[in-house]
Amino acid sequence: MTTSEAPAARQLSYVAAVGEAFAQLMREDQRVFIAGEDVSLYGSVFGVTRGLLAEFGPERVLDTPISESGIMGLGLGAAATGLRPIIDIMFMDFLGVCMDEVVNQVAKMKYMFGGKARLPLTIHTMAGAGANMAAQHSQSLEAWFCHVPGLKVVMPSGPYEAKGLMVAAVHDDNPVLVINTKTLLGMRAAVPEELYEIPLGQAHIVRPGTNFTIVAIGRMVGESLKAAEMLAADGLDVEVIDPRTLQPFDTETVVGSVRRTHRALIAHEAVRFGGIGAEFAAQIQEEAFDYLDAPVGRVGAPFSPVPFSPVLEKEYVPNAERIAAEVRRILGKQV
Amino acid sequence: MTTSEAPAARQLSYVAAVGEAFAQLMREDQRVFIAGEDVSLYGSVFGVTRGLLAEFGPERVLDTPISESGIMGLGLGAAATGLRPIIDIMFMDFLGVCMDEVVNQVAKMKYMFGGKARLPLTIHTMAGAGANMAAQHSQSLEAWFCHVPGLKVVMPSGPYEAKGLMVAAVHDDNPVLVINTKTLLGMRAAVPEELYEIPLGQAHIVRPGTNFTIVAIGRMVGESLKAAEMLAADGLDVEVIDPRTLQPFDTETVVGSVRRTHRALIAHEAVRFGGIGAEFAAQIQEEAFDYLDAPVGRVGAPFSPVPFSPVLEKEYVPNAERIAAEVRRILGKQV
Amino acid sequence: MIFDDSPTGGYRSRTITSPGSDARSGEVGCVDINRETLLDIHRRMVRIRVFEEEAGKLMESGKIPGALHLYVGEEAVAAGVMVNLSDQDKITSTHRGHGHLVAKGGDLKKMYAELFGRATGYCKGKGGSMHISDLDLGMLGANGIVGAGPVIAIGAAFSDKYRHTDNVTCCFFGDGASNEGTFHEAANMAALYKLPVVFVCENNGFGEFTRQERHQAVHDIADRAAGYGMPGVVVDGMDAVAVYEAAAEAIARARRGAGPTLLECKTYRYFDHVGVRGMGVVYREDSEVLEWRKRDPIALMEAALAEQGILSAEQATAFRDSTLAEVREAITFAEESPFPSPDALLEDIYTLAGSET
Amino acid sequence: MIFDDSPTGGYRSRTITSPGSDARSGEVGCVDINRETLLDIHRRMVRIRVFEEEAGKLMESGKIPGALHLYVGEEAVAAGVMVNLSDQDKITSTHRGHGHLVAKGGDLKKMYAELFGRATGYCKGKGGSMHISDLDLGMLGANGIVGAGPVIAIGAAFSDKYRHTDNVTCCFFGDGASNEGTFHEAANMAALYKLPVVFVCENNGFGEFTRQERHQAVHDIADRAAGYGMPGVVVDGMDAVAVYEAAAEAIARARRGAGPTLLECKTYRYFDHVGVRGMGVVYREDSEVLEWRKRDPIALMEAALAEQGILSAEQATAFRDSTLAEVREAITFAEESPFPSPDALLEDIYTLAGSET
Ligand SMILES: Cc1ncc(C[n+]2csc(CCOP(=O)(O)OP(=O)(O)O)c2C)c(N)n1
Ligand SMILES: Cc1ncc(C[n+]2csc(CCOP(=O)(O)OP(=O)(O)O)c2C)c(N)n1
Ligand SMILES: [Mg+2]
Ligand SMILES: [Mg+2]
Repeated sequence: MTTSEAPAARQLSYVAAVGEAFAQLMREDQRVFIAGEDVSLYGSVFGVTRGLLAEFGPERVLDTPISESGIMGLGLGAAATGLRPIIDIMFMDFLGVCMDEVVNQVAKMKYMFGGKARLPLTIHTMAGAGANMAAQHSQSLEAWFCHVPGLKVVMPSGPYEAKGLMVAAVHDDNPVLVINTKTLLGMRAAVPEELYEIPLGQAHIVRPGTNFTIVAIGRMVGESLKAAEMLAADGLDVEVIDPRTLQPFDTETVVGSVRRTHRALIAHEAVRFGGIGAEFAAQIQEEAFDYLDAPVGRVGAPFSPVPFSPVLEKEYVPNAERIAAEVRRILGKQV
Repeated sequence: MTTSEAPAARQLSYVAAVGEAFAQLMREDQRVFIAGEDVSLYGSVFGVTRGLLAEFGPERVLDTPISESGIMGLGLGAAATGLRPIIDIMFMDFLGVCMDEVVNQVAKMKYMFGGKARLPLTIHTMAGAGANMAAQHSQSLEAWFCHVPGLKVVMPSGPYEAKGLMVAAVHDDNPVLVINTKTLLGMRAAVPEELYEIPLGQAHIVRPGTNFTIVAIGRMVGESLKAAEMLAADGLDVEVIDPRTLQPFDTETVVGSVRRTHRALIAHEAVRFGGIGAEFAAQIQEEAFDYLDAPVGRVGAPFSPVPFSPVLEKEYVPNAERIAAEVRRILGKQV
Repeated sequence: MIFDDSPTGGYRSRTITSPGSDARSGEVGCVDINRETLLDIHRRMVRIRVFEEEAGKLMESGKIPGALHLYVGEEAVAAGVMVNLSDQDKITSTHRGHGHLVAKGGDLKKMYAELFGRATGYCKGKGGSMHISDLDLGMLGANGIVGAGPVIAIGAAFSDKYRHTDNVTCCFFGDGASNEGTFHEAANMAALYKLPVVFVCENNGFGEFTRQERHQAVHDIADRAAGYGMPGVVVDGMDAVAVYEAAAEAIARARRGAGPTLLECKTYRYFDHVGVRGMGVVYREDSEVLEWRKRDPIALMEAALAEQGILSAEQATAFRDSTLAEVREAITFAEESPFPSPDALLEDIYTLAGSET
Repeated sequence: MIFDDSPTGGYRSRTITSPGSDARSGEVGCVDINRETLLDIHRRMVRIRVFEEEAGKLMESGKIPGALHLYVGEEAVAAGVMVNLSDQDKITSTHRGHGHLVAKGGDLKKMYAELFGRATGYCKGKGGSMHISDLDLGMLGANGIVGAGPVIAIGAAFSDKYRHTDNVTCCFFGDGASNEGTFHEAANMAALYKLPVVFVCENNGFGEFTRQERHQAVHDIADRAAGYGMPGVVVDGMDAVAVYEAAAEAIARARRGAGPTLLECKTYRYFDHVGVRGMGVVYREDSEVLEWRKRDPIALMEAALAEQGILSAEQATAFRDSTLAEVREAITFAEESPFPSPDALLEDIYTLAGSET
């Protein structure tokens, strides 16, 4: 997909875009319901479900006990029997509490049953550091789920993607994990009023360029665009690609780009070691080895839990400066 | 580390080597105890704790309810207060049931407490496919845990490694996940009778070679040695490296090898997409880009849950033939 | 001590009412049982017994790959509960799931083909014994993860409540599984939302090789019901009629929207945790096994049916023989069925847009 | 409805005995309380109150980064329990953990420094409010994961039992946390192994913004105790003396090896789930807050102490003032403390061989 999909004029915040997607999807299909902690009366701690209770009532907007395994199991059982649940797990860190349900049950049921089950289950959660929430409320764990056959994983980079990918996820007949980013919720952008899908599995070239390819996900897309501007000053024309869907990954678009630019870097918020950037980098060098003028670089968080102190967290979270510096390092290094 | 560490003469099975490590560690230190499902009276379903109850009694060899979160929490609380627990989680697949304890509690407690906690906790589990146990009893999920700061991860490739790495894990003052492989339990090899450590974080060059580097973990080490023999017939001199410890990873030994051989491949049983091989490959091309004559290859399981039917499982599990074929493909492909 | 009040004396179905629950007491005289129902229960038990005994032999002889957890000895539970259900009612099962699917009306051919890992099996050979399932019959799968069922069951029950049907979901789980956190979360949510669920605890006295008294400090798992605000019932799991009556009441309660029940059935596993060997094991006395076998659920039922002139010994034997023939036929079908083709490995992972499944 | 038998009438400590438990009834006359203990409880409550009110202001004014879950209104629980403990006894805490650490004897300077993210804080600024801890005092950490505490608590208790000490572990958790599977697993294991644990449920009527009746179908969480084979006790969590007496009994029981107790304290959170705002919120009536504030635990205690001539109103005010001074001093210490140096980011992840920590 290219920049050709011109977004509409109306500006909307990321949080409102997610909420609008939920509301339109629930209007469209009676089988869609949402369940999670404080999603009903309170409208979720992040505000993504605000207003849904008033329009759809408590049967379709379900407050749950603090029982993540129970919530995820409820979603699976409901999906396997004909409903289209949206299960909200407040913070991505809490997926550890219901990991078995997500990985051993939701992801594998269809296959274990020889294909019989149809599981239109959407799991919505919130990732990311930078909000002074420390080690258990700030993680980006997308790499775990991309390693699990049976799941699809999307990670929106802005309001337009947040709505379009959520719609595609809920319309999909498979389990889809939608990872939103808490520090992007206030971001505003043009978002079409109507219901629209951003197709799963298609990367988006956010900024075309000729000298270098940056593959960035989630909040790092915006940081990479900033980095591209900085580098433009050095006369470097950087292409920025947002895969949008991490599983399945659009290898073709990314490799095609690197074959043109001959250099690449992956940027994500997650810990660098074992992050999804490793898979992207491995694939790029496998598919474009003869085109590469330099090693594929990776920018991610250092190997540490997320610290609380603002001073340390600032040091922890990747940003435009670090991305630009890594691009320069790679170029300097190249033979 | 090199092959210079000549193993002793006595032959022992993998399962007996693990059991001997447990017994010697418990004799050595009163603070060491083992807890898990059916580890006591029954000696564990895999036989790794057989005989421990008779020698050490039920206080130190603890049968638990089927409550993995409870078992892992018990280990953490005991480790944080001065004991040195060995927590047995029967199948690696079940780590999903206590993922929060492992990832958000065990791995992060020391850091969240500003370094104050000392957590000598060993988590022992059994991974791997090939035993007709289907999707929920056959997974290799090491990549998840290598992505988590605060954990160390080891994966023995044979009886000698199984004992030496277990001893090092229990002696270590940090949480260490020891991933044994169920299909290796019957394997026999020379194992010293005395208590010995294999230092964590040091890779082992199992077979020195000059034309190609295969980095293999767990059961794939043996398969890679077989592949090396096949390839020797083609006049190819393949080096096989067993990292032994996956986290921390011995980049130096691996990169040093690739700088000599100019070609590399990673082999593991886990699903290829997002497997630890991606991280190894990414690091190799970052550190040895100018030395590489071909892209770094990866052999792993295809992107599917583990199937039950022997016919399908045979198709699923990587082996020597597939490793050798990939090496040939890479060589053919090279410029 | 397991024999303190072992079923050898026989339990009277006992209801542990909980604050606020509207459960009626254990007297179930209200439920009337016609002879057809009794015969139906008997047939389901015999089908399970024969299916499992033959499967066990095939596993021990190495013809069936992998491990089988056999249901022999516990037939009264699956049969007594399932005879109350329609194909629209759902069940969640366990690693010991053959009996549940047979009792729910599963196709023996497809079941055996699955155990053999053949393309004609319920799961095209991809699941095997531990994942055998039939969504058309509302059987949401055997499961390799202990404690996985309860949370899936509340989802299925929620689904029926959401669509205003009067279907129920019966969740089978073991005494060992009752210690997994998932049971707790599911029980609380089911009671909170008054979901149409019956939690059927198959208390066979052991979690793998660990005796109940060594995995929990309570004797009656039904005592846990009060903590969730649902009734708990203890019933003799070797007495199929007692199970039927208690299940009928709990299921009726669920259907009328009055919420879940925890039904504990005291039963016993004749064979080993895996496979057929049952005697001479380290974790229990042979005498205990023999004690329990004295109250074999099928023998008890056949004695009662003969006494009431509903089924003669000859008729019983005849039915067993015809069942054996049916099972042998299923085995032949399975053995003659093709293995899946290797490229099937990468099929059935995702539902493709516009596809039927 | 929360007012059905709201604490405004005051609870009589009530024991729900469970089959096989040796718990004595709720009459706690046996426990004698000297004036020093009463004053100690009062001091701990006031220290918590003042610490939290000041911390709340600093958060609202943006001086403290991140989110604070304040303990105001629940002081009687932490103080009433903690006065029974030594530094060798352990506690596990929650996301609402300041009160627990203050009551356990935490250093206010290190606490504030941690809230401010400074290098001088308890966790060198790496943990913040949600991970504040002091292992030397046996405080095993506030925790950002609801329900994380119970399973850690049984490990600490196992450790003391393993080493044959008579130390106990008190596990604090909320009404919302009582629905996490971890509570179930920990309760079962504690009762099974007769571990020296007291599960202290701080039932403040809400899990975040969800009222108890909307997250569980039972009114008394203590009713869950019987299902594990341990006694369950309900006590008025606004009455520090009642909490003290009930906790003393449960702790004595744990120390003598008789096993765990589930102690439910009915209390109330004055402020919002996060921060200081308590009135005008969507999920509860202001009148309810005012109702509870009428039985403020500190006011109740001070009235009783004055009546018994143990502490005059003047003395009470004087202590509050001196505490405020101490807190202000701690705040100053924190604000003047340095932030950690950026390279500290990669320290304290692993214990290095031969290192002290
Ligand atoms: C989460 C998990 N833990 C452990 C196991 C291993 N396991 C399989 S069956 C079993 C015993 C289950 O006991 P129970 O629930 O009583 O069922 P039963 O086998 O007696 O029918 C165990 C521990 C598992 N499959 N899943
Ligand atoms: C596993 C997990 N789920 C959800 C949350 C979000 N959360 C933080 S506090 C809280 C409410 C806890 O309620 P309760 O246990 O009653 O404690 P209280 O806040 O009332 O003191 C929730 C849902 C969390 N931190 N961890
Ligand atoms: Mg059992
Ligand atoms: Mg609460």
